Amino acid sequence: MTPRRLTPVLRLQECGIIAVILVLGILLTWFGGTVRAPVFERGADGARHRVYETGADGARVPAFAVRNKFLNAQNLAQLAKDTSFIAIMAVGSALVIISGGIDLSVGSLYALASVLGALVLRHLGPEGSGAAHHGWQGILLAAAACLGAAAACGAINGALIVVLRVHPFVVTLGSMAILRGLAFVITSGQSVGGFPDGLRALVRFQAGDGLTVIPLAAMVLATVAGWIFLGRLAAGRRAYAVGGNEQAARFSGIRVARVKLLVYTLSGLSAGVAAFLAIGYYGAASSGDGQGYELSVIAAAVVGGASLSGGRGSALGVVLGALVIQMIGSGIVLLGIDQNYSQIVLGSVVIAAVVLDNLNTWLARRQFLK
Amino acid sequence: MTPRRLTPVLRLQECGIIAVILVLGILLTWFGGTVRAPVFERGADGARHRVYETGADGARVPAFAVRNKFLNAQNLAQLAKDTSFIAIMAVGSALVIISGGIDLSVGSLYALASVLGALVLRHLGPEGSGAAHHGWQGILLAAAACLGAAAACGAINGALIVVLRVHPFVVTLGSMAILRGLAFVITSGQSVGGFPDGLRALVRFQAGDGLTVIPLAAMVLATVAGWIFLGRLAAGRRAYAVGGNEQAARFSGIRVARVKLLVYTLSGLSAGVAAFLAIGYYGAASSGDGQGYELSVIAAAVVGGASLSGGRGSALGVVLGALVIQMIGSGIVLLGIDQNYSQIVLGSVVIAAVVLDNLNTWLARRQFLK
Amino acid sequence: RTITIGVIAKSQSNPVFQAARVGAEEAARDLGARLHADIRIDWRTPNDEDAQKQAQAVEQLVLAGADGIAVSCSDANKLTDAINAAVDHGVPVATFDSDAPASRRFVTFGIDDEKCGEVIMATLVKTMNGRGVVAILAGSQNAPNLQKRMRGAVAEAARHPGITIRGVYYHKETPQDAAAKVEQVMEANPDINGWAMVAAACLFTDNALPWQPGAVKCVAMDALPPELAYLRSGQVQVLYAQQCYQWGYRSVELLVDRILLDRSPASVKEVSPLIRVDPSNVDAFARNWDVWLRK
Amino acid sequence: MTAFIEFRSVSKRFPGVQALDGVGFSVARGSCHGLIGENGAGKSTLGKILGGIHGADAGEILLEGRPIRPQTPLEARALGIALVHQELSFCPNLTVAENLCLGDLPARRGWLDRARLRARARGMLAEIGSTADPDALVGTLSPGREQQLQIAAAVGTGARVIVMDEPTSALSAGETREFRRLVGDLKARGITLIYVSHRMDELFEMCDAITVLRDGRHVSTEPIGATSPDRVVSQMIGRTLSAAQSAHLDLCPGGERLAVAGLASPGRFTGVNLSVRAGEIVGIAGLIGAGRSEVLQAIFGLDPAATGEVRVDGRGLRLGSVTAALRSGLGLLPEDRKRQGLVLTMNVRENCTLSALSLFSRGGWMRRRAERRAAAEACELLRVRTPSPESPVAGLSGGNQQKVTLAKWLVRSCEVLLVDEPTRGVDVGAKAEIHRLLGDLACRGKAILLVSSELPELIGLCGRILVMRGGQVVSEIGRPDFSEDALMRRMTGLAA
Ligand SMILES: Nc1ncnc2c1ncn2[C@@H]1O[C@H](COP(=O)(O)OP(=O)(O)OP(=O)(O)O)[C@@H](O)[C@H]1O
Ligand SMILES: Nc1ncnc2c1ncn2[C@@H]1O[C@H](COP(=O)(O)OP(=O)(O)OP(=O)(O)O)[C@@H](O)[C@H]1O
Ligand SMILES: [Mg+2]
Ligand SMILES: [Mg+2]
Repeated sequence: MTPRRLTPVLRLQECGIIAVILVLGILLTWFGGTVRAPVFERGADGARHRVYETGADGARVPAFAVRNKFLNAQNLAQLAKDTSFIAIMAVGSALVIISGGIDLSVGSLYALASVLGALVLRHLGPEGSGAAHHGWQGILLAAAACLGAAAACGAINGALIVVLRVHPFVVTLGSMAILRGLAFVITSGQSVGGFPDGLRALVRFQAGDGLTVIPLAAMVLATVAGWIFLGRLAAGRRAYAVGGNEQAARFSGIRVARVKLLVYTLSGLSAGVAAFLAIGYYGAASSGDGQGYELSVIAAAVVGGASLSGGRGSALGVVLGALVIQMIGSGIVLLGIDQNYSQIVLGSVVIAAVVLDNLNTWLARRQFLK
Repeated sequence: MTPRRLTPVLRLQECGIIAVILVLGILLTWFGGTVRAPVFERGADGARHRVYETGADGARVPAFAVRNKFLNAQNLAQLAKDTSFIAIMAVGSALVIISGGIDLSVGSLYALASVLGALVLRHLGPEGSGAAHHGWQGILLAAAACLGAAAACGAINGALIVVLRVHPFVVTLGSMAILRGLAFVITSGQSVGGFPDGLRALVRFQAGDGLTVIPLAAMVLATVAGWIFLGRLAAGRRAYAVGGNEQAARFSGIRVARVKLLVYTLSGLSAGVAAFLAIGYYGAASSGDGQGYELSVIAAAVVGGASLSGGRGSALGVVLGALVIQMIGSGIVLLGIDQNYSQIVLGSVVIAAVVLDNLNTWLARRQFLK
Repeated sequence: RTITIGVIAKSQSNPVFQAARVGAEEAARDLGARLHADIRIDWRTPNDEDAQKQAQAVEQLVLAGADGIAVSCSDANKLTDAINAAVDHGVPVATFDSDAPASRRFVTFGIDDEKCGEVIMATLVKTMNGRGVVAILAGSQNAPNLQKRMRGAVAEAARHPGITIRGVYYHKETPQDAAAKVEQVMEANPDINGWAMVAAACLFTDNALPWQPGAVKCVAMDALPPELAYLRSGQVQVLYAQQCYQWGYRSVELLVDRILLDRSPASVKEVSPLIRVDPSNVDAFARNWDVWLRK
Repeated sequence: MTAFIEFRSVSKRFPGVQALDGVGFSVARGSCHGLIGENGAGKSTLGKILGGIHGADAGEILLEGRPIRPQTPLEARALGIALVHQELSFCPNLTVAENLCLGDLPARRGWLDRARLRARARGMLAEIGSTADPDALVGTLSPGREQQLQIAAAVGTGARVIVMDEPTSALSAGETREFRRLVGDLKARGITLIYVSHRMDELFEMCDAITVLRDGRHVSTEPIGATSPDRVVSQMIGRTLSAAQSAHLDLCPGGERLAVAGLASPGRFTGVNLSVRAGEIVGIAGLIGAGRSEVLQAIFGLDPAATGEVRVDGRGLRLGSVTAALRSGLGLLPEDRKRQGLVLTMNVRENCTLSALSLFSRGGWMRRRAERRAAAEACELLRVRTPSPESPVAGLSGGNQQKVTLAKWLVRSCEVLLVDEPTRGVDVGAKAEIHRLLGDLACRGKAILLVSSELPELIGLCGRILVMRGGQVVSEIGRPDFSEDALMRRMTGLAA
């Protein structure tokens, strides 16, 4: 009897945000209208060529296909890709939020990790002095630098919070400035590029027409990892307990300090993963990266149903929250709304999405009561 | 017996942050060193002139005075002035934090209020069409526009939080974007200046040598007002109650919605006051103003001892918190620390200040126990 | 026929790009009338500088069927791949203001930021007769173009033995924070008698500079309307204006030439010179803004 | 007697449960009307509906013949209805005086009148005979004190009707006596009381009539003279309870399992020596603030300032570490379920297994089936009334929440249990159940240290009782010398 009861409740939890996504999707498909897009084909050499057709007057004119602006494979693929960086960070941040903390340093941490990874990659790149070490080892080394530094910074955040007994808002506000400052000092404020081609080719690899699989796969992996952590591992349960009632957790013998250390480390790590993907995709890093991401990430978590007072939230919800925010951003572009109004629209829709989500849960609950 | 008990506890509460300020002040005085500054005097016409003296060789050379970089009237006055804008906003924000909420929109609200006030002032200024209405009425009108709009935006924040039952983080994150977007649309992103001279003369009025009294007075007033509100008015007690245990407050018959509405309105109003002073002082406003102030303001509140979980904090503490942050910023300039490291230093000192504050409270407590 | 040109500037919060937007829209109107085409400008500027958002905008524009793209690169490295991908899709790309030299954009129109820093410092040194203590106001630490200008300025100062650099000062990029920073620096270092402002946000306020006219020399970037008042008051000696209106106008012109007329520019690099504005030409220059910021 | 308050087929539904189902009875003016029923029978819900916290789904309430429908606590207060909450709810950051007057702060044009505030609070405290300092922060008070304040706050509003929802659950015997006097006073003043309690003796001493609820339905309302405790119990739970003495008292205790020597914590308690042997239940009695809870917490490693020696099964225990305590086989059932016992954002199952996560995980992965089974078994054993183990624990009635906190320690089989007020807010049936369970545990050779404010509970279960006063163990009484009077004398300091 219990499992059957469990499923609808779980489904309920994220169905609000899914409804929001569906509503947004329908609106965008409807109002986005269509576009004439040029048609390409992949030649024998693997390069893309435009397709030409013979026009009414016999001339050879480039072929166009009419398709819905929102609802087409490429656009959706791009949406997914653009979402992935924030979504991955949001999963990590959600762990922190669920355990009752907050991590304002993710944006800066992302910048520092990017920059460190980029320095290694440049060293290995065509103009670097380590070009000989090219290949897999090089990329792994860069990944290790990037993720290792990120996890270490996260762990330091956690340690400071635990040892100094200072509110996480303060500690991560401080480390937000410190880490960005470090990124700046390391790079002297210059963009670091010139990577070996291997990584870029890998991260930008497209299956089919425009579907960048790697960031997408990473996002799915992060979601699954977050879901397993929160739902299947004892450690996740401890995080919920600490967020729900820290004192009760302590009375139950949970080592609160250890839990905190873990979630901040994971939050750092997730920012590192996002950073590594992003430098792979965009091919460069600078100390200005990720500015303001902390708020986007927290917004994603909150829109996705994580409670800032701790103890509530899910990995899937948070990723969907990131998707909602990205959809709003690209919806503004799609609908041709004047950029001047973009912030007004974004702000309004974020509030509306959360309200809709709440409304939905409330309705579902009433339904459940009947 | 009871009042006696209360007083040392109250004193204890802010003595941590006062200790931090003293430590910072001593460090800056010691390490800041001295500087040769040119000497001015005020002529009969009220303008400032350099003082000349006769050198060893009989030539007329400009006079210099050697003074401590940090510990001199002008520098302290300037520090106070620079602190005042953030401090005034922080008092308002502290009310929100004490009542268990958070206001991320203060920076944007500040920008919108600035811009609205500036538009009125430009209209009344030398190049505006309403230059005839010059004088007090004009300034009052601008102040009304600025403060009125700010309070109204704050009230809307509060109303949304109360009516939609959405976490204040989300609502104010949304309104943070909306309000800045509005400010941008209103000004098309351009700076608005060209005010009548009256206001500037008033706000920039200097008593003595370099002591801008108006922002300072406003800061003192805001502190006193906050202190009265929190400590002496029933409304303040209610704010503490709502922040301490919202449900208990509701069960005891406190109209929680009304309290929230009030604190967000006051937070908006305080941002409006800061905005009006700032446009008076700097003589222009743009939609980019106040970017990132939300974090500075919250940092000031937290450094000043307000608890982000609600129910704890004081107006004086918060203003002192703002002072600490400003001291760190100007300390970096004073000590001639390489600006590349400024963020690192700022971040570290913010954390250190909070730790020191906690340590002090802890020590005081132990003392108290003995 | 209808053509859409995507224009991506660095940030909405920087007022110079609003002039670029007016320029682009006016170019679209002028050229549309001349060439009997319906030219649309699709303005896709991130709110704050973010090269990744710009790269995403390029990708989105390609998907949305834009016929050409003009972009001012916040980070050249990050946009290179996106620009190349757009070109692969048959969408010509022009860069303005900040170039991505390694990409396959067909033209770039703009200043050289490093050069710009040098010019500012050189002018400042000249007005100071080659002797004195200078400070550099450099805006946000993390804006790559400002970093380049700052480096140019530092390098130029190093060539003048009579000049000492007291420091390079960063601040939060709001006019008021910038103005407060200048005050603080002057308070802590009263010996400074020259300012090179490679980012001059502080001059967007009316009373930023805590010195008597002439007591301190100042040369600053940009010549937006609020800044001009300082030239008139004598607190600033020279301003260097970027052709921000032209960034938009000329980029669109080059793109339309390419798309409709299949004409390529003579050279990939088209330099937009800095305009020197000083008290002698300030009034003439001020009139430009009536056109450049027309709403 | 005329019906002063009349409930007419009041119904209320929560997700998954029908909390009240057509309840109807009437209460006479100036009477003390007892309300009893199993945990989750709907007593608190009825009180909350009257107090304006919940709205009824159906039915109506008449006050002096006029239908009332309070929507907020404020409206209820305007009607002269006050509520003493079962769950302690105060603002921990405010002082006692402020909390007492929170709904109606004495102010002149918005300016707080501190002198009047303090005076009024003193008056309210004096009325219930409490010695609490009006300027103390509520957050630093023990649950017992807080409960006194709850009573003071409700009485102080000058209400005509006071609903008292288990007002004595956190009070110790001494304070309870004081409280009975208060109830008499209130009745004399013509105030109508609706009194919810699980303590049968209290009900029969103070009430004029008793209403029994079962499963949200009204079973009976009878004047006190027409009923008896046994009758009420059988109406409540559908059977009679046999008061069997626990078997463990007949067995001979085994070797020493818990030994505490010279345990002290600055400012809290000093020089605590005690030992508990296998199969023994040792009680600690004391008044509010005697330091009983703090001793248990210190043994369990929750007090970093504690010094002294604690041995479990002969092995020394590192103080200040909960992990070490858990490893050595200790378990602590805390007194304040809301703050220390439960994670209210979690469901029943998750709460049940919280202190035994390592038992239900292998290599960090939760063994979900084992977990579900264990939680279901524990709920079954303790008769936790919940729609399912997957329901949020926040929606359970107070007594059922208490059972969940106990289930937590059943699921993790501890060798030495420190039990602090295990039956606070638990109904008679379940209380007997818990007593039997503690007895069984003792029979199986566990050692139990029991803190309780209910003297009958201590007397019924313990082999020895220690009495604490002012942070010190002042005396120890053996089973032959047990009597409530002897204990009370020692607790209050009338005898050594
Ligand atoms: N807020 C709520 N949400 C969901 N269910 C609730 C809520 N409050 C009470 N219930 C349910 O309603 C039923 C009656 O609860 P109530 O608190 O009235 O019981 P009670 O008689 O006071 O029990 P106890 O003696 O344990 O305090 C219980 O099954 C409980 O789980
Ligand atoms: N968190 C706390 N901070 C400060 N003082 C506290 C705290 N908790 C309890 N005290 C005080 O310590 C003393 C001992 O409290 P404790 O809870 O141990 O008593 P108790 O005998 O268990 O009483 P009760 O029956 O009320 O639980 C009391 O005076 C109480 O006010
Ligand atoms: Mg109850
Ligand atoms: Mg106790």
